[in-house]
Amino acid sequence: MKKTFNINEKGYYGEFGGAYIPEMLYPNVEELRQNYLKIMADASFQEEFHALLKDYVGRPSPLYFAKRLSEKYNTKIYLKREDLNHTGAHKVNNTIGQILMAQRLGKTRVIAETGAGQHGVATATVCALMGIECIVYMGEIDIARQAPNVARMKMLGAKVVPATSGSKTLKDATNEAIRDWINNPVDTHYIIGSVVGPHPYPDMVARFQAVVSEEIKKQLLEKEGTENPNYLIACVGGGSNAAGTYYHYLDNEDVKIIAVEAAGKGVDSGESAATSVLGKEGIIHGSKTLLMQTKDGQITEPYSISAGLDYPGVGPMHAHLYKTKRAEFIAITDDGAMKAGMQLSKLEGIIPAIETSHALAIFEHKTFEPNDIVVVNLSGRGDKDLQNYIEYFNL
Amino acid sequence: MKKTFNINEKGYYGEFGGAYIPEMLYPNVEELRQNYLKIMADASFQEEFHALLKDYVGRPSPLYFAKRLSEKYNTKIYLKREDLNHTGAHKVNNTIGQILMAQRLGKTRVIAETGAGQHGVATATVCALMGIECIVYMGEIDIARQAPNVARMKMLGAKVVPATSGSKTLKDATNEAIRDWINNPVDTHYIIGSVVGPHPYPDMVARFQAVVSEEIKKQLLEKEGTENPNYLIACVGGGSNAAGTYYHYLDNEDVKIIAVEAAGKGVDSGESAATSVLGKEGIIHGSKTLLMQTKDGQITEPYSISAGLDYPGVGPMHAHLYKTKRAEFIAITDDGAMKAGMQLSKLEGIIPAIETSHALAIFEHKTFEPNDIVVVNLSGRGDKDLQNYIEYFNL
Amino acid sequence: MNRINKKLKEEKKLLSIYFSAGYPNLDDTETIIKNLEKSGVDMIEIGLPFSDPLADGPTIQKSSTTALKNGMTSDLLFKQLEDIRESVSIPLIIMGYFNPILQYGVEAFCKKCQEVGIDGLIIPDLPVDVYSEQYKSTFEKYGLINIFLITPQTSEKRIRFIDSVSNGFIYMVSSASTTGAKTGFGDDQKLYFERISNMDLNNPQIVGFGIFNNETFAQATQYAKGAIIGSAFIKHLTKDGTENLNDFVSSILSDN
Amino acid sequence: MNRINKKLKEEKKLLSIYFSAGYPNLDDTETIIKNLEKSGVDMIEIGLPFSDPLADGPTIQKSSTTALKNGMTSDLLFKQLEDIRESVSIPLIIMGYFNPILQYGVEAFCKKCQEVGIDGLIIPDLPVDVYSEQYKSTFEKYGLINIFLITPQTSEKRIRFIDSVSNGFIYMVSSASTTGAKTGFGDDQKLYFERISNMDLNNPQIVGFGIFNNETFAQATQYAKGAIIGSAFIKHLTKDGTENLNDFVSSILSDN
Ligand SMILES: Cc1ncc(COP(=O)(O)O)c(C=O)c1O
Ligand SMILES: Cc1ncc(COP(=O)(O)O)c(C=O)c1O
Repeated sequence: MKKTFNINEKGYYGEFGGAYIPEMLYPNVEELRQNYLKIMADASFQEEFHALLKDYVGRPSPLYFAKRLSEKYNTKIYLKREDLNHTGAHKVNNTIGQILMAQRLGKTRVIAETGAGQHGVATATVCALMGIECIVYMGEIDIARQAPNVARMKMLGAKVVPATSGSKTLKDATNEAIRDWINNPVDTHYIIGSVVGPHPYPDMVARFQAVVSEEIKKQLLEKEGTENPNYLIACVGGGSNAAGTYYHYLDNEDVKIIAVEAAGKGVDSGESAATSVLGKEGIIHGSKTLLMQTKDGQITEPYSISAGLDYPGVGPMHAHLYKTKRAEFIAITDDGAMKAGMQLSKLEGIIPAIETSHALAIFEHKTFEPNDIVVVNLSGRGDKDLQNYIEYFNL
Repeated sequence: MKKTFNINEKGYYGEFGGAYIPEMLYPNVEELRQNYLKIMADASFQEEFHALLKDYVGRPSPLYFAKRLSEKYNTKIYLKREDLNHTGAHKVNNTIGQILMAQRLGKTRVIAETGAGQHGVATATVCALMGIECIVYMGEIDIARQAPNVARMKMLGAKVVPATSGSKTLKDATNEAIRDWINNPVDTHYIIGSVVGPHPYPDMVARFQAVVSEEIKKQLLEKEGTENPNYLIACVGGGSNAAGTYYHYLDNEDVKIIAVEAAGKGVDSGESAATSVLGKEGIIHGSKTLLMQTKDGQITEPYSISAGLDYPGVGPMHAHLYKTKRAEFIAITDDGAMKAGMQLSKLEGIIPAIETSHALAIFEHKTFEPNDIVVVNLSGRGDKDLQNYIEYFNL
Repeated sequence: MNRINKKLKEEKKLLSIYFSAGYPNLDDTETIIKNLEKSGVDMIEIGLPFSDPLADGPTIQKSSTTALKNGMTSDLLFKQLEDIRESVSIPLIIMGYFNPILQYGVEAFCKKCQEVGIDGLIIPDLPVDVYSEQYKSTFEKYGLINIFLITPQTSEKRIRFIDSVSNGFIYMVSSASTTGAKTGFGDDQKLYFERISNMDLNNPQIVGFGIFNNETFAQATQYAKGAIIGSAFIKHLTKDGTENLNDFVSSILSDN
Repeated sequence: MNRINKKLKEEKKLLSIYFSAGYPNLDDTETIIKNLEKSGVDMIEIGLPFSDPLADGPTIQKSSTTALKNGMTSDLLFKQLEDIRESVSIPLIIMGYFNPILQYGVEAFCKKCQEVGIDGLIIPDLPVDVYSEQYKSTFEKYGLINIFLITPQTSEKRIRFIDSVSNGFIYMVSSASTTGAKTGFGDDQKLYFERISNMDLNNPQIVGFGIFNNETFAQATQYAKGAIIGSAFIKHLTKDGTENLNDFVSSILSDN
């Protein structure tokens, strides 16, 4: 069998993954596990999925050659413009897929967790589109720092429920969503927003996001005469935009992979979200993976200026990529990210999400060859982060 | 000669248009007039323009069949998704074109006026992209009610200068921009944001926006087997998104055209921006057109909840369409617009700009046949308007 | 014979109580256990607190958070339990999430349990298949009974599988819900209790979730061997402290 | 012969003053005109206020806004000027934007001008080509001289065209700028003045924009027939009112 970095039939990436869930979740997760590949393989599903991606989301998203940024760093930088998707980030690729999945599973109620609010907005959006009830759990702190997205969810008819426990951020919102699912085991589908959670979520979300690398291949062939870039770069919160970017290149080791995590105030500052470096193997939200925890196994409260990277775990795919060294992991501080975001704005007229700014900061940390083709997933737009940028730069 | 609703070689649509400008502006406007068609006809210009529209702006924008909205109104509604463009509105089609124009004219400094801030953002964006200095004039009141866009312009490196005279809105920002241009006649290009101003602006802007109807033709042929919808609907501030929507259909009278203006608190309330109904022929910002004015010829301060429609004039193309009855003009109140915006959000998961919401309110005012194909220009996304929606609906 | 199995053989309905170790105060563990036994409780679930107890409701979650803030750790819990078997003889079960146990080392954890006299474990997020493939032999080596949950949604087939893997009792979650979420049992629950009872499983069932007074205890134990009270007891601790546990216990058992 | 042409024949440098009708107070128009003539001013531009005076700087714009607030209208201005020719004999020019004139009706407006004794018009946003095609005959019918602007950017060809259409003077904008925007003249301006002077045009030139004291007046009139003061005079009105105009005018003309 050919070596693969993708998931195996038992739901593991190497030693990571699986479904470590309470029995109360078993019927739901099992129903999904037994059906997701079958449903996704269905021609009518694929047709509806791709029609919505095209006409509603606005795919394909462009692969944009960033001329001025490339000049500045003397290499060839392409930006995969997920920021141009409807709702402003890659998250919607997954929620479109999952809402169709939920419909085929006969679910009439949808729940979701959200950090930056992008996944919450993307979920509220597809629920509005399909006329399905939607409840979004969001950490109290994130509600405060991502106010525009909270407003959007309300406009879209979703109920936003604050998570008030723990660090009051993404991890706690996820706990609350899981609790809701336990309490509503029959009619409810839980739309997880990243490649985390119990199997089959990481795989299902990765497959929905895989449209990103599928497009990159075509677009790069058109522009550069080759499907393969030298580098693929993405920021990693849970890891979904990264998974989508890497997906069709995972087993092609000619293509180097870089994953950028949030170092917060510094990897060793105690206020960080650099999961791979700081994490150890363990269980979080139903998945065996790397996570930040005390030596006693209590999950640590992470920190990052970006709400979407402020998660103490990472998807099992990424834990595996880290462990096997298939991907290089780099941690970028708040300051590094904010500067990179401002720079993109000034050089290319694109204001990135602060999550994405972490990925863009790579160019200050690593030198590429003039002929290297470097593809960065521009995972989201920065409209939701304006207040943070303004305050940070005193604009 | 075939009857046409388009511009004639003297720069007039019927009796409207022309260039009523102070001598100080003459060299600038004349330089543009003599060169714009030549430059636009140039293959390298077209290539660069279309490459940027594709890879940077994300065109073609989808033509999305709005299923639930169509069901509700028992007709076939297509939304032309200009909200998915980079920067979130149709405005960028024009600024991309004009920045390339400015470069070919050797200009090193760009000015613009803005109402909703969408044109300001679109201008700041292309200036960042090209590394050109950018000054945006914006009414003091608009600066307050469109704060997110002000923040975006700053992030993009533009200088935002408040217009403090008159109604402190779009009209006054335009006055200030024109003053700046008078004071900087050599190095500066003025990027007007709509199909207004002295000839050749209305025509040039319409041509850049014409990509919208060019795409509609192709997309409708694919989806419905005909290039021609029964109705084209767009909101009209200055008229650029409408001009783009109508452009390739202007002389095809099988296709009915509806222009939606802002009635504010009611056409006869004294707080309105319904230019065509309330306006009389006159001169505003260098163009002979319809405008709201006292019987003494003083330009009236308009009112609309939407900053982008809050303009006392209308482009000369639209004045002509009104006068000749080629287009039907309908005025929608603040309330009608807000409700239509909320409805789209809830039914289709798309939060429209309040400007656009005016166009969407048409379905409460006019009944279409079940088989009618109705194309609405979804000119922009509502992120900039969240605060207004929230306050209006007490969310 | 394991204390749990012995207890299950008694001719009575069993009352089992859950509390979070380290709550309300760090050093209450021993006192609570002793007082519960004295009050006539049959079995105790000692909660090993976890930062992210996603199968628990707000009451238990809060007590966990407090316990962690108080300084509770796995090591400390074992220390507090070091001499427990000198005075307490009813079955003691540790209920905790899998991650802290994994970090401790599953084998080391089981060994420690045996040393201090723990009889069984409830690990809600350790799935039965992972358990039987990877950890069953370790648990058995240290004489520990692992207890699995079933819910109203669990299929008959899966219940039979769980029954086959179990060697103590089955934790029968009264309704699909996080702990402490519902008030009182309805017809659905009763049908469910009856259905399970009629399955004639090898392992007796003890009902958990939603039991908070003598009425719900009586309803739950009409078909099952016993019932577990968690949130209601934590609330009692919060209100009245660790001393008058007798009042609480006898209020549950009155009329029985 | 029109008063403007007669004035232009005088062997002196001409001082022309601009003010906004209805500013500072609605009824100041007559007083200001009379006092200006008394102070030795050669020609007056009466500004017809407009809501959107886009070729003007902040000073004139503000005075326009105040005048409109005060209630100034075209009708009222004509009313105020009804008897002006009983006491004033210097050339009077109305300077206004095209829209109010268009609303009044161009012919009606011209007729009224003739009736009250206005000699010419300056309409910055009425382009010379539109004028000559559509309105020239009307202006001439009512004996009105229309005055066009040129700027440093105006091409020689266009200047010659404007010269050919003009029959009074050419309003020579000192620099490309809205009124009141600059302070003092530099080398660029002087070269420009000289260049135009050397063109030997049919119509004399009067310089406007940027003249605010005797020095700039002297510089401007070194090559040109006269100069127009606008913003500086408005500022004087704002500060000192309508009475002591003599001070202002003689400060400009001193040393001349
Ligand atoms: C724009 C953007 N990028 C990245 C992320 C991180 O998530 P993931 O790692 O799943 O892509 C988020 C999460 O909210 C996001 O909004
Ligand atoms: C989203 C949107 N639609 C419409 C308009 C109105 O402008 P126009 O009539 O030129 O399309 C604006 C102006 O800012 C706008 O932002």
